[in-house]
Amino acid sequence: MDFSTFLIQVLNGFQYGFLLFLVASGLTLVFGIMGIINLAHGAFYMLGAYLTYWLIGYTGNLFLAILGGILIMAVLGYLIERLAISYLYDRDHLHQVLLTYGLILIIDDLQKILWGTDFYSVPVPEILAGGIQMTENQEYPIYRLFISVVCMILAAGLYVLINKTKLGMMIRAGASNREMSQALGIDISKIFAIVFSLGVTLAAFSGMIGSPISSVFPGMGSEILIVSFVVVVVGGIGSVKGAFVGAMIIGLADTFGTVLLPEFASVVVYAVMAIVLLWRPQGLFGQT
Amino acid sequence: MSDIILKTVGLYKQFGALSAVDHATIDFKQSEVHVIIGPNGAGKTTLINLLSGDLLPTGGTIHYKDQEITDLPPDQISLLGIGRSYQKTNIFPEFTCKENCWLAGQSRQGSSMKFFKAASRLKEVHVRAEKGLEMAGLTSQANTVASAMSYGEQRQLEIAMMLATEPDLLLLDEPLAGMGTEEATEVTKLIKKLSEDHTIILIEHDMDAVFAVADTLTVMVNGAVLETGTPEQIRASKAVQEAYLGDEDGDH
Amino acid sequence: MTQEKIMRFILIGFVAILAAGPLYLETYYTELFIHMMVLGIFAMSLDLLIGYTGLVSFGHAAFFGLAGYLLAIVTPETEPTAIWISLPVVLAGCAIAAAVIGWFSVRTSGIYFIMITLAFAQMFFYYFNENNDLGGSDGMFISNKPLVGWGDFQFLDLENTTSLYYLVFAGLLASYFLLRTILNAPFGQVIKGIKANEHRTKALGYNTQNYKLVVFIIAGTMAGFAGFLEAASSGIVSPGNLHWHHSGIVIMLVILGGMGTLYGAVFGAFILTLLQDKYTGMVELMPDFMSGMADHWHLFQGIFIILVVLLVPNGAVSLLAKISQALGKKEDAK
Amino acid sequence: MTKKVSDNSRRQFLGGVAATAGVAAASSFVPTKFAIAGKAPVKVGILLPYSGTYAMLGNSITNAMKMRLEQAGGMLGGRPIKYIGVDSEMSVPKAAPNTKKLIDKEKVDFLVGPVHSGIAAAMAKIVGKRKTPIMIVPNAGSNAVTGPLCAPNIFRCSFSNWQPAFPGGKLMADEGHKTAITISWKYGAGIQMMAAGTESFEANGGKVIKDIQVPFPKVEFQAFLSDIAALKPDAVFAFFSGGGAVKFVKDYAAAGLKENIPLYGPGFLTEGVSAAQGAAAEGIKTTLHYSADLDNAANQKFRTDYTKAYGKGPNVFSVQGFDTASLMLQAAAAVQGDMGATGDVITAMENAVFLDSPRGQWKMSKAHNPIQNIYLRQVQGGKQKLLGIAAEALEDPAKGCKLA
Repeated sequence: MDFSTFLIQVLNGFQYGFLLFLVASGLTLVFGIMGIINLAHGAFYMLGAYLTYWLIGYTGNLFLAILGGILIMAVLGYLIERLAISYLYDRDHLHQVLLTYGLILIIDDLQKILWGTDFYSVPVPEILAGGIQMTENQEYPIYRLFISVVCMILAAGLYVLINKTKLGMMIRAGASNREMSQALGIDISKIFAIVFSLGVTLAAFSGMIGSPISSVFPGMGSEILIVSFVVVVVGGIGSVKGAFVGAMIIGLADTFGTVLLPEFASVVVYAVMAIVLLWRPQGLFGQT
Repeated sequence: MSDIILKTVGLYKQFGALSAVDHATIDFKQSEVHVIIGPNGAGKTTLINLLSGDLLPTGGTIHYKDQEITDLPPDQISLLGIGRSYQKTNIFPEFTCKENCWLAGQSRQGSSMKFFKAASRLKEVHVRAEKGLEMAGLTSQANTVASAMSYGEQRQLEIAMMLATEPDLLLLDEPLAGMGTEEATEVTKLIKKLSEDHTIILIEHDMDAVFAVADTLTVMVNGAVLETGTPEQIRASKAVQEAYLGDEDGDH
Repeated sequence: MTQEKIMRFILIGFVAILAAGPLYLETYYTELFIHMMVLGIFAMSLDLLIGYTGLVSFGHAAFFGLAGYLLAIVTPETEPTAIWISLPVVLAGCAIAAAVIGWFSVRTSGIYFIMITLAFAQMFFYYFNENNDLGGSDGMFISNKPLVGWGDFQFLDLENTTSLYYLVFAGLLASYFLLRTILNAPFGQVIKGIKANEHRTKALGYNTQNYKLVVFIIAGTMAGFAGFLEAASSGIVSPGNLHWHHSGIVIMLVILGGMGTLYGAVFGAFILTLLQDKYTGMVELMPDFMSGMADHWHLFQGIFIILVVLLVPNGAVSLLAKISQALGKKEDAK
Repeated sequence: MTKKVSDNSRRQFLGGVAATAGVAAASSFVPTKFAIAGKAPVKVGILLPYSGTYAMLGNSITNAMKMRLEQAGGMLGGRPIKYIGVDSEMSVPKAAPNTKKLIDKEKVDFLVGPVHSGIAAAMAKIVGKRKTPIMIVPNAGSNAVTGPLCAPNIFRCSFSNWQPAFPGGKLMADEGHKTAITISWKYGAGIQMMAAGTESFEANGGKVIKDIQVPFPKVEFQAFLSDIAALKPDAVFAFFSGGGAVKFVKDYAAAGLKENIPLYGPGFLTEGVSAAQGAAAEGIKTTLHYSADLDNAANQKFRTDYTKAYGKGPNVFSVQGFDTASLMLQAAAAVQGDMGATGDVITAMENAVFLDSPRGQWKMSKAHNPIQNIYLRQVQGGKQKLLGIAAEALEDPAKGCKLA
């Protein structure tokens, strides 16, 4: 591998990492703050992509479609929390895992009923089409770079939300001590509903913003789900910063794993996770 | 000095910027009841946690009999004969009293990596468990599920479990907390009785009980040892009165 | 009759129904029962972790699938391998794998334990999924069933469904009683203590990590036993057996049946498989199958799971217990 | 943006039934004298994916098969038809139980399926050991099914993985390319197709400089594309299908590789997905046993009927489903519905003629795999354009098959 190829692969790794972060951010919030292992996160990601495809048919504009999709998913997330998940806070992790597994089956089937089983795609908006010449024969798509920028803005936004706002303070209080925050008059159930809705919306948003470069097809959420879990666990559950760093590590590990160790391409990612956990059982930025 | 069973040398524990235990050097003598007192947040429970291995110290050493136990995990410390009870009730809530003590007693049976022999056939464990229950006054409750008992009884169970491990040295972290007067009197009596053949390190806020049982007192303030001495010495100490006892008396 | 007696009565009845299985079952159902009993062993082994030790493993399918591959590897295409050789090899392989995975995993707890077991299972899954020598994602065939006998003498012919049935039936009973024994032994007391309060168990003088590791190995080996039986009876192994969905399904069996009872896990395997056989996967094609809701059986499966979680959190056994309690009271009233 | 048309809305479906019924009335293909109501139905078991990534394939096959049977009066050899469908879920572990369920419990006469090569092998292993039922593969291309696993009662109406890929390698060489990289998912179909393409490319003077196997079902291709760019081959030979095909072709174009390194592959790369791929697919040449614009009356009728019935155009998978139904019709007609006469059924199937096949006439090889034309197609204006025949009456080598 010559040096320029190496640099491009590094770029690929970060690029993939950004995509992973988009998905993992919502997962880590729900995971860390509510203690819920949300297996349906990938299904929400898929739902986001389908919604974009569907809404763009009416609006003709990607950004309007995304806006509409965000509204729909925020409401959906809120409803799911109120109608099902809110009954499980006192239960074992197991029941939550199982419930969200049930949600996957339902969402997958709803997708089939609403949109059928065909494969779709969403066009890249005119202004972000085209690419930047990297080497004599390779371009880098502008839209991918755009996603990286969106991802960085999102990361900064989440950081501010969690660390600088009143809502963020209440969220952190709820995560660290439920009883105490209740005593302080924080309505914990409302906080949880908001966090879950936020998590669902983030999952869907990553499906939406990524839809022009990923095709839209049944089952698209199941692969990204598990990789996102790896990101969250490597970074430390509940830590947005950890999810960011974890996403970069996994993005790079996956990219170089596929290029350098093609025989064990997919094993590499999980091996990295095992090593990190062996070194720091609570993940890179997780609290014990 | 051979009659020192446990000692800490320059023991300290840092939580972030806070020194929970600040270079504590204490000798605990064989067969004594050594009470540690101090205001809330003085680092008493942290000290016990360091002694029992529940926490690892940031620095300093702990010696038990002839052995350094500074970095040993709780299970190994327990096997050396150091038993402890917890300030916050720490039992097996869904087990019966007997089962709670059973598991405690079984730990003295050598390895429990035995897969084919029925546990109920271990006669010595029966004896230990029942002795623990009896000493803690819980024999009549043997078959009650722990979570169904009153708070005071759960505290007694805490002690019963510890006794079922047949320890030489007892670490008791506020055994009277949350007990009614009658139960507290019973437990104080029990501690007195246990002190006949055990070394006891006790944290307690109930000053009547403290002076009823203590041979030696150590006063801790802000993680550091302020003074160690006999009850009389401590009562007489100006520094202690200023820092602690005076206020406490004022509250009464 | 007391509640306990009624439960025992139900269990004995269940065993009797199973024991007579081949007498009244058609071939298809005999094979389905074999599959259900295998799943029952698999689910019991997970119950040992989840229901008794409090270790939620989300990668238990790794051992189940690994066992199948090991059997495929030790079985040459041309002749059968004696079960006396293949079974120990498979079990040893699974035990070693469980020891390695367990050594890493028992250091963590809670959500991290769930995730690290998942990660290891995924590593195994991808290893087999992408290894072309082992059939890749298509899997491999096991041309010959294990030989129960010596040389030319065959004690049991596993090509015969009835023989296979009784082998698996015996395996189910043996697994159940083995686990019962272990749970009643000193070791069992300790792992129950770990579930109830690991911190206290450690403070009482038990090196809980060692116990967790050993129980993980036992469970992994038993899952391997189930995987061995599955591969021997179906004659095919594929990475799908190691997929996280499969790990999820076996968790579901345990919860559906009732955690911490062993037989509950077996009930779970039977109930779910029978329901699936009857109602799911079948797409009614005529007269207008596309509009028929049978096509959307995933939807119903999902709703079913959510209802079970919300309404029957303690599984089928808790329902049985309630019924037998009610019966017991009636009896008392007389 | 294409307007999405639901493939399973009730209203459209009912419209479809009316349409096919009309067609059936007009058709005189049905041997009506046997069509006596009240006879025990012929059981057709179907094991195809109806959920997950490949549900589209399952639906396309089922739709066309059903349409063909409806056109023939909804009878097989004068007996009504009972369909028993099982969702394969693309799960290999479930393949054996599902197959046994259809054979032992439902006692089907015909077993139609599957899409997935791994499932096909598992099914063939079970079916091949028995005399009945008759298994018809409407898609899965695993070479083994009509190779080492071939059996008298196993037929295939689709293709072997070798078939659509083999002419592709020669095509690349003929177009003057000296070096190539092959890229596909790392699973049975991908590996077999890449091997076939490589075989003919190298036989015609080319050299495959790297074989990239992407873990299935991964769809993040960026790292591989950079690898391809760095190695600068003359051409790339790719197999993906469904969502992966959409994404690969789009990513390939977005990376600017399409202009410099032309992309070839078996037709699945653009089949049924070129609308979703849009401009990115423009100009890609592929080889396949079907092309939408084939100029024969059967194809035109097929496309009109199918579009009328289901509201959208058919694809190669529907063609395979259609021919599967033709094969069943001929077999059942030959024995007048007496499916117990297995030997005669098999003989009839071996000698079946596919006069009305949308892909052009073809016949069964000794190994029970189609001997068929492989067409050269190019995406032009978002549609497949037939450029010619890449290989005429191509027969799979059927390595390891005892029937051949």
